[in-house]
Amino acid sequence: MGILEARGITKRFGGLTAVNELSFAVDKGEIFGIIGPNGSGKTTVFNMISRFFPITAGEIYFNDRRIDALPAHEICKIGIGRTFQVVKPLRRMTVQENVMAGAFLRTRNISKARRKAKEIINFCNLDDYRSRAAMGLPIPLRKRLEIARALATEPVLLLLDETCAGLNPKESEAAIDLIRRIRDTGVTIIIIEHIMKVMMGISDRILAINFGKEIAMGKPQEVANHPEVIKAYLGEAYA
Amino acid sequence: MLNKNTLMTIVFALVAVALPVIIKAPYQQHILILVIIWATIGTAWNLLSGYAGQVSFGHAAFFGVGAYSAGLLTLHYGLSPWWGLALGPVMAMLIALPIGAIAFRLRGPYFALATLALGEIFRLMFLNMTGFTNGAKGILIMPAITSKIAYYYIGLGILAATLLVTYLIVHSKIGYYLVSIREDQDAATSLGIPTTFYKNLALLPSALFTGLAGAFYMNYVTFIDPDIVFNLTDISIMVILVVMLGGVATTWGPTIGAALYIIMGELFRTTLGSANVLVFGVLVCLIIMFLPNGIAGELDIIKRITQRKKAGLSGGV
Amino acid sequence: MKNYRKILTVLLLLSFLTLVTAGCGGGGVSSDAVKVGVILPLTGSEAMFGEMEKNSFDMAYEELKAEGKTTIGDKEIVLMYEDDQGRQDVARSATEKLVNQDKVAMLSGGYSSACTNVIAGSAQTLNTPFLIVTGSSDDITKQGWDFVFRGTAAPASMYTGAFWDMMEKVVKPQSVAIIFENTDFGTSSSKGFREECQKRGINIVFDQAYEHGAIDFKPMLANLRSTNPDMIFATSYVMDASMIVKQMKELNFDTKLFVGNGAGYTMPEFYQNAGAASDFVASTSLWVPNVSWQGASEYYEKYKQKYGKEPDYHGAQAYATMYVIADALNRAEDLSNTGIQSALKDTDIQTIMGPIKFVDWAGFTNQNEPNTYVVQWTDGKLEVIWPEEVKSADYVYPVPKWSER
Amino acid sequence: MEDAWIKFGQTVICGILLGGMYSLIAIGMTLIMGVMKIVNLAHGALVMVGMYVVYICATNYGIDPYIGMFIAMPVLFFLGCLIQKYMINRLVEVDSILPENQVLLTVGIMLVLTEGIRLFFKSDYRSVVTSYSSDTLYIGAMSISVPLVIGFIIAMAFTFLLHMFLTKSDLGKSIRATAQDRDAAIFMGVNSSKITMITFGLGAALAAAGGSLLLPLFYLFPDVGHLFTAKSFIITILGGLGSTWGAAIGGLVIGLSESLGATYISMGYKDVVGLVMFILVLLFLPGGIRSLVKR
Repeated sequence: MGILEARGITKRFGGLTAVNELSFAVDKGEIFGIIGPNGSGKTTVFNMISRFFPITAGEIYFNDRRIDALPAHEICKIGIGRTFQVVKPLRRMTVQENVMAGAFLRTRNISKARRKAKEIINFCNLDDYRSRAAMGLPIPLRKRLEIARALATEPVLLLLDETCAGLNPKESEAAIDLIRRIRDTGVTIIIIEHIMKVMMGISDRILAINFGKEIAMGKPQEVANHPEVIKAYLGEAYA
Repeated sequence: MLNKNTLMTIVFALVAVALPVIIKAPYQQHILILVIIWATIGTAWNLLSGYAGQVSFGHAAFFGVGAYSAGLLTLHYGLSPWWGLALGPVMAMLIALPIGAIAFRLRGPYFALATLALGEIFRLMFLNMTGFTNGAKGILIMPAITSKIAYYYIGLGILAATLLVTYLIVHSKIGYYLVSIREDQDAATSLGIPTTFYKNLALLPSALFTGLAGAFYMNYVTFIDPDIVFNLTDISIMVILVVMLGGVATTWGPTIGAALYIIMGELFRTTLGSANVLVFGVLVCLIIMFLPNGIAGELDIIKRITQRKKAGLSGGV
Repeated sequence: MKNYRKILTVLLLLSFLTLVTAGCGGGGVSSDAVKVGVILPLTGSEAMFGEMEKNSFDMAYEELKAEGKTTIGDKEIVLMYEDDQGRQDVARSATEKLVNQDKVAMLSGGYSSACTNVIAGSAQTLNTPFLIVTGSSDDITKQGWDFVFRGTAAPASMYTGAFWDMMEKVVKPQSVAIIFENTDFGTSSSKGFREECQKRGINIVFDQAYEHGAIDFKPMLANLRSTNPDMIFATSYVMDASMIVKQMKELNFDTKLFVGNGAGYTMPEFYQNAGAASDFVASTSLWVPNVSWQGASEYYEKYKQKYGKEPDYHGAQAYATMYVIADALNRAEDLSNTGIQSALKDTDIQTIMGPIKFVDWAGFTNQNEPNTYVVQWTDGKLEVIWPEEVKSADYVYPVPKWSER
Repeated sequence: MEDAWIKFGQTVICGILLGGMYSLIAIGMTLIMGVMKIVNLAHGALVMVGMYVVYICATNYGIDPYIGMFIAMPVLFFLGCLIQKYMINRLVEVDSILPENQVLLTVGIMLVLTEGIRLFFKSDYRSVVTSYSSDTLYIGAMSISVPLVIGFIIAMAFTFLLHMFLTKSDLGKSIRATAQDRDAAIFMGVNSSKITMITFGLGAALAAAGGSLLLPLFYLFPDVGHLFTAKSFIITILGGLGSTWGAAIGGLVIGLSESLGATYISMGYKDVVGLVMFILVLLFLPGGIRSLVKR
């Protein structure tokens, strides 16, 4: 049985259907990738799982519990953490305070939260920046901060939205390493990525979508060679 | 564990307690009492708007309801207006609930506009419900205490309570959550923070202490009418100016701002003649353009630049 | 950018420190003066009246000086003006400053009822005599405050004294409509009128407050017209007053008599703005330039000449008040607060507002019994029509219909 | 029965005509709020300054208010540009904890304008009396003020012209692009600081026009602006941010509801009606009237 299961989830904005009857199940402990061209509805799927807006139709189950009617902040509480494609650091707070804000989900005690934050900052290799304000950090560090903050909420399932976008190969490498290490602690990960190469390297399974619909699903190699995926990514001529 | 901050606080407190002994002239004492009242409202506003980032343009509603609680007790039941210090904060919190329920559905400038409109609605209601509130005629009471020193220490107690409660809230988990909400509401939600709940957690004490200040104001100034205590420019906007002048999201900022605002206002009024409000307006523009986070806020930044030291907590916590 | 900020911060902090130290010093007080503190709105939206009253104070002071009445023994009377900005917390500060820092012998001024309330309350607790110029809320002289005196201003509910006499003898309305601005003056004066109507069994067919500053009164007026009252009693400030009568004209709304309650309906600006619509509008009044009291028209002419503007009763109040002050200070046995208080209590003086005496009556303390008049506009001139013995013209009642003018 | 209909008719006519004037003032604000996303509490003060310009023209040079309007508009356009360029635009560089500090800046500007005018003109009430100030048309027993009708027509004409300008001209299109997505507009080569400056100027000029149209039938004093600031907000939100026609219709709705409120509830509660509508719209129709049309 999967840790997260989506059954026929659909999202419409006015007349536009962003996600259309999508179904998938994520297994415990795996890294599950979602790929698709720009505007294919990837981030919308995340927003539906994390309840940033109500879903139009369908059902979402987390550990066999139906979660698509929970308020947004409850989602984090039950163990689903997320990051944002356009990073949203708490700008005027330091790196440590950012992570502490996450840690407070599981404790009310300040020193406990601080200790927890230190651990995670260390885990994410952010020690040198601990008392820097988030607004002054360069993009790669902000992305890492975003992950650290989500980790502080002690998620069972982590939703990572384009963690490697805009990073150079070396930074990408570091990010992938971090994601692997997170998985090794037992956290299940769903990752959205635009860059196929990144996804191929780390995903256990990949779901490819276009226009909000599933076009392929399976092992990375299978998906990469799927004609529909090639068509979606490279255009008709290459199909 | 006597660090610099606690030392500062102790010095501040000693000075505050000793002030009326040093300054004996009743006029100066009167100015000090006004400073205390504004510092209280400012500190209360700062919790909701400075820390939690929900900029309220309607704090006059809480202030006015607090003041009227005291006034109406006297008017209808002949009770001492001092009972208002108990009733005022409660009433202010009671009206804060529906105000929060309405305004917290909105964000940013829309929130600001909604609170502005709600504040005005309260003014017009109190103006028109003449049977209950005496309408524009206002309520006049005879003060039971005439000594300035008594008012000073009562006011100081209120301010100290406000500062203490605000400090405790801000330096707890709630404080971190409030600042998170201010910095990015979506990120806060993604961290499992029930934003509306925490906004209310900031609003209620904010309303409480503003109401308390209102009730105290009624006791001290002895006359209120709706156009005064529910005034948009003279209360709601002035409190924002006080905090912005002193320092947004800082512990002492509102108090510094209130002292500056009241003393400067008085000085301008007595020396500049009919140009006094004009000069004040020019000053407001200059402060916002060059000291956008207020004196205390900018001092922090300046200190950080000059010392190049890793300052502890940023942006308020 | 950063430099600016640093400099500004330092400057602000420095100025703050100087302010605090300067504030603690207290002003040097010269002892050869009798200081009279005058608190008026010199800025803010009421400044136009504050200005007029200040000018009138100065004018009266100069006249008194020429007569040698501003020197008492070897001490000179000095007027110290303070601005209350029309805000009552500022009025409180001004009172505190005048009494405690400048050590004034007595206080005067007070324009809006709100500010006057606060000044009066503080003056009473500070045991300093306070002579009110304009503030007219009934409550102020109903508190039993023995340091508070009101001479030139009538309690708001008493503006109608002469008018009730005329009502009984001439108008005899079956039904009246009441409209008023929802300010202190509007609310208290219409309350007085309403109670009087009920007592006399006059039917009130319409009774509504409005927020001042409206552009369009027609909806209210159209509504009012459908109740078809014999007479309308309105309390408004000057510009609302002219908007109301202008729009009544536009609506062709005929009524037998339109009576304003002092304030806006007697001011020069009312006629300037309302033009022909002001014709036959009657009003209660405390004073008009052509009233028969000695010095009234001279004051009017002199003020007009000196300041290039027409004064109204507010100016006359201030002018007369200055005479009352000088009179009391000259008679006072000593210039202590109680000395001035008892001198004020013994006042019996003729002014351009009529005789002034501070007596206790009908629940009031130290309240002059006001002389009130009914006036009516004819061709841009304000004529006294009641009481009959001081009238300058005959009343017109019922007034001609708009279509017949 | 007859009477009741006359009363109703009179109320509706007054409401619509007055609403037209409100619209013009509010369109200036909707433009500023729409493009710059700022809450401009100095808007009423700009209306007031415009009225004083017309007043000076009328009393010192005998220029008819409707012509004076064409002097006031460029003056206010210039003033608006200066305010935007040297004051509000500065705040972009300033790092403030609360973005609402720009609202406070507009409060400061309002104070400076109001008190500056008061220093020169005192608090005296002033009015421009023209030969046609109290001309009246009659439809049956209902009266219609002529200056109000002229004002209404001019206001609607301006609304139309502005709409054409925004939809047809290049500059207008740039303004609309900036309003929709500032970053995208900058990306596409729009000079955003120039656009915002022109927008603020335009908004100020329209405010002046609205004030000028009211002058023949209203009066003026330094605080007169307060009356208009709150109304413009309500209308702007009601009509939908940045929507010209939304503001026009919003103005009419507010005019009408105030009128009806004054007749059938009480004139003291007239303003409450507007404010309650404002909050209801904020809560239940966040896009304003525009969102109803563009479904």
